[in-house]
Amino acid sequence: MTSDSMNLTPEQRAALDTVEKAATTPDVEQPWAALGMKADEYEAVRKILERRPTGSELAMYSVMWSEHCSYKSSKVHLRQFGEKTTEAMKEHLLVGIGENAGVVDIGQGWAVTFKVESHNHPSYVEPYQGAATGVGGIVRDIISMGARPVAVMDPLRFGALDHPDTHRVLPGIVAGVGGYGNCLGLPNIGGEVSFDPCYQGNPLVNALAVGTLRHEDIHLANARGNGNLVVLFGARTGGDGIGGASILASDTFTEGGPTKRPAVQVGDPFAEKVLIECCLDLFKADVVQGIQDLGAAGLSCAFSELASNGDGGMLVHLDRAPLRDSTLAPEEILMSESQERMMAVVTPEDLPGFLEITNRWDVEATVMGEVTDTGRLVVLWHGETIVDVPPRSVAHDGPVYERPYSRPEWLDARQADTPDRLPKPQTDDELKSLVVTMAGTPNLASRAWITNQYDKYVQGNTAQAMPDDAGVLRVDEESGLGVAIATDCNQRFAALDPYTGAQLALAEAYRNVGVAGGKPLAVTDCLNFGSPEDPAVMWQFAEAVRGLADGCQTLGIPVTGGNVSLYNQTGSTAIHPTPVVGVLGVLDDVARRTPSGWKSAGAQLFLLGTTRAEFAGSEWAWSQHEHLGGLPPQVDLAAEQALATVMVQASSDELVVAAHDLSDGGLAQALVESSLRHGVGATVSLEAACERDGVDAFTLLFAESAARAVVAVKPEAAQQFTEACQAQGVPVVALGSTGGETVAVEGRFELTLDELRVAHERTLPEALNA
Amino acid sequence: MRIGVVTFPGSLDDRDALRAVRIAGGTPVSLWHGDEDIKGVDAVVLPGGFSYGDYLRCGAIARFAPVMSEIIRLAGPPTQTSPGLPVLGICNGFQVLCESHLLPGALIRNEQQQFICRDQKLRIERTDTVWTNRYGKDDEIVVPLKNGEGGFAADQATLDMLEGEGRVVARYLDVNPNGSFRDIAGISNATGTVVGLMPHPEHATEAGYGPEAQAANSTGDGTDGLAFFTSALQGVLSA
Amino acid sequence: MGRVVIDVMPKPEILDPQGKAVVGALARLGFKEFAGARQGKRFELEVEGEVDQAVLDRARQAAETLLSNPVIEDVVAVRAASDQE
Amino acid sequence: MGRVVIDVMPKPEILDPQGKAVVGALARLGFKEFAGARQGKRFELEVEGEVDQAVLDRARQAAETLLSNPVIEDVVAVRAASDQE
Ligand SMILES: Nc1ncnc2c1ncn2[C@@H]1O[C@H](COP(=O)(O)OP(=O)(O)O)[C@@H](O)[C@H]1O
Ligand SMILES: [Mg+2]
Repeated sequence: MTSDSMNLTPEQRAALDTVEKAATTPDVEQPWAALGMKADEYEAVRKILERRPTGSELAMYSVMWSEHCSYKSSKVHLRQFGEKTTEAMKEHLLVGIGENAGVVDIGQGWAVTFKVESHNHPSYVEPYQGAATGVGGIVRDIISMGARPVAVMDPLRFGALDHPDTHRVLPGIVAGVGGYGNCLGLPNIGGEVSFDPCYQGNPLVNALAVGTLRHEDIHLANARGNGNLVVLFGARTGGDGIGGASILASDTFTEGGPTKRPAVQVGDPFAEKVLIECCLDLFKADVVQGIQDLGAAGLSCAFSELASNGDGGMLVHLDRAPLRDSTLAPEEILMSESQERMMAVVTPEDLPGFLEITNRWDVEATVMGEVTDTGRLVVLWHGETIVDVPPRSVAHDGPVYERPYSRPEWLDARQADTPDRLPKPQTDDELKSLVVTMAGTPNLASRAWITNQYDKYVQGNTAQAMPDDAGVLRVDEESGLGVAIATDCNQRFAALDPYTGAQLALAEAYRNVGVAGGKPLAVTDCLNFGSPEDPAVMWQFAEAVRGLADGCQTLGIPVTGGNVSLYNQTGSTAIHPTPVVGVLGVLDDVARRTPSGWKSAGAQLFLLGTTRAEFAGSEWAWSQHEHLGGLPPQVDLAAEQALATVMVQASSDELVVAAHDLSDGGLAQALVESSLRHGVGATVSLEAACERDGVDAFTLLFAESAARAVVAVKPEAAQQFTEACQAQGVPVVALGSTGGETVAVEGRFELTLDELRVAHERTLPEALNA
Repeated sequence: MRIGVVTFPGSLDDRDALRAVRIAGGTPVSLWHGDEDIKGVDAVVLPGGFSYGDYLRCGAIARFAPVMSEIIRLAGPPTQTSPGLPVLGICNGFQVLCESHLLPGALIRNEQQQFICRDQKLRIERTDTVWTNRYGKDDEIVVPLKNGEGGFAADQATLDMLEGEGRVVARYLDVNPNGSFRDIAGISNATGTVVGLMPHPEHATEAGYGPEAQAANSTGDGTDGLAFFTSALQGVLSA
Repeated sequence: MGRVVIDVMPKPEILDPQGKAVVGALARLGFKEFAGARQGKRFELEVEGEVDQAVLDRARQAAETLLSNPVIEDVVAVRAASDQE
Repeated sequence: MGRVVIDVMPKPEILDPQGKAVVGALARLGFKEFAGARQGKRFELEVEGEVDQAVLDRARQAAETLLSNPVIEDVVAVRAASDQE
């Protein structure tokens, strides 16, 4: 436990860049540019320290002030999430934005924490390990709140399904998500898969984790109590991802590959699983004062954040850090992003109890130093002072940029190019074959090839998972109290109008949760965009944040945390703006959730909501005509709220047997999916709905208007259900009923479930097993 | 009736197995890999998961855990005084049993080289084991299957011996999910006290949380796996 | 510091799904001359000091008890690492 | 019929969880003399006819494109199998 006080040789001592030396050698050239820092940022550090930084200090500032860690380009916009959160919206919020993850009260003394994060660039370079460590990282955020991780989800974006690089990237990413999550014993309860050429050189791997805890178990990342000990535990520190935080996240990829091949991090899910159990035992024994996971920026981040969130001072002996590679220099140790490590603040009295638990789990633990009241973060290396900084200046007072933004001039032309000019199917036969074709497009086809690689059963609390609209988990085994979570984003909508697109993503996730019977409570988001240095991208970002913040305010549910991933582009071409939104809702008893497929014949089908001729950004326009233009569907958050209210009530009153929200592919796709789910067909008639909404059959089947769902209702409850809809002002129209071996549209066409199943299920296997 | 469930570092379905024992009406007892003491339990479940990360080979490192020496000793061939400790190895537990040579054969990487999670149809072929006596012969049931290295492999002589002695406990129906030889999903020792099974009956013991798919003899609510645990209560009593 | 290399291969008569996948993938990439492939494991163990016969004997023991499963695998070599390795 | 042996090992600077697990297990079994362990892969590829330089070149190409992941692994050997192997 004491530092390995192997003394430095005179040569080593001479080579060491100490604070003392920095004070007397102000003119030494420093590699701030190579570390991704700008000249004015370097100057700012000199001003803070009133001298040049040491090499170790420069390492810390450069990683902590990188885009990835400091949010320097996005901060001014993200503030809206806090500012637009009213007191009323905070009702269920136990911990808000700013901590490792937000914590939401779900009642009965239970709380849930959830957050989504990106691991995009690493997953392009090394798909398996990139995705695996992405899951590992977000799970550690959840543990550090004091929670038991209980599930993961994985919103993914790839280039075109038939592009060769997709065949390199996709199988590796899926295997990595599964390999890590399965080995941790975390059920995967949902996610997204979307194919679009804009992601060809820049796939998106977002990972969401959920944890549960009792209110009294909440832990925070702060170092309080003068004299308390700072303990590093978990895996040893190696040379993984050194400089990754700054270089990896601040640099764009050029044509044909990454400009800089970063050292790749390799995950050890077994070590993380042991770490989870170990942490839970530590929490149970109440021997942890503050705790922080080590992710991006590694020790630099943990030391400076713990110190600045606490009493403000810390003294650490960096040479005590257990290393995997004994040749690492102190700067490298400070920057290393080795996985599966945590840092805790422990009172001296609790230390023996703490170590007893880490020993039981065979987890290495090292006292690195202690909390002080000096207001300084001091790092020693074999007794020499190599860092002496105000911790806030590293962790919180990084640069803030008001990057210029402006609406891209090409947007007018894109919005003016509406889908009205596209040829539409004319006959019932054409409609019929379109239903089959659409069921098999890469974006609408069955995801089973992917989701079958994920364990959805482990932990025994999964009430609903893929391919249902929302994942549903039981939290309390006695009462059945639980949560529903969905993540969504249609990047084409966001490309047409980022403000509306972000709101549509929110609306869809909200709708998925509501339709499953969950009362929406909180939001997490992962904002994936191109380079913030491009004013057009910055405008997309600003608009998306504004849209999401406004939307949350209207819906009355707060953003509790999230992540920003910038520089997602190949050369000068950015990805479509991709604000992935996760919504969490609560169910008093998950036994009363509403699944998305009907299990038996004889239920009555209703269509809720209004259909308009909205095809801009739709799957039909894109998959059949490679068209992306016009204005995305209207957002009506009041209508979304009314729809969710009806569906939550109907689920708790047990009026409905199944419900599927309408999104990509519209009504046709929803009918196909809900019928294929349990092999029970449906017969519908479109006339009443068409007449009421003034649209044709094609529009009713394929438009992607928001705030809609198709609902299967017990026949004896039909009247009560329609009255409930009317009471909430939700447009409702009878569609038909469930049953049979076909999806039949009266007077028009009939498709057997077998032919639909083949069309729906063969796309991914045919493309990926080749 | 006290049934122990061993937790190795990296065990995942241990809490689920404990829950299944409780739902079946038994008393679940947690056992720790590092203890030699098995707390006098009447039977043991080796749960699913990735013990020691399944690095090296699945189950290879767990087999040398202190608790396993005791289990191997007690579960060995029956003696005059003891019929042998009943042990059910599920998934990773099955792998541990094979590595421990309590059961013949080995489990190798899935033929399609991918982890697979699916609702799997099985036929129960041997019902005179401690763990399957509540099933009817040739019952067809559905339980979850989730593994990356679940292909049962053995040489021809061993396979013929298992078939000849009627020691194939369960076989995959409709789909062979991992390339198992002769569609074998589970086997037993000669006396039917030790059973290894690749699919997960503990995940089919609670209505609403098990598989939605059904088979000829399904309970209808996704609880087809419960009888493995109720069998043990019965079987241990009559042993 | 010395290094021992231990090679473990799947038994010829046992199905080798990884080897099978490798041949398939090789053929798809145009490496059609490789008609068969098997995939096994290679371990490198480090010891303080020389690798002498005693060390090799212990390494073989480790190979046979822990590093291989005799039901499906053979230990095909236990040897001192050469200098280039 | 000839056989080519290809050895692939995790890069030294990269975390090798399998190797870590192996050292731990060896120590618990009393093989305490092995202070470090790494686990890699060994492939055997079969060719019709002799293993000449051309075959070895092709095998190296296969090793570097398919059989190893250059980001985290090194191809440490590509050679003709000796007779005992
Ligand atoms: N990468 C993934 N991981 C896990 N589940 C996924 C993934 N992609 C899609 N799914 C699941 O597949 C189902 C269908 O996905 P999708 O059509 O995108 O749903 P929706 O349109 O309702 O958002 C959902 O249950 C979703 O959670
Ligand atoms: Mg949906």
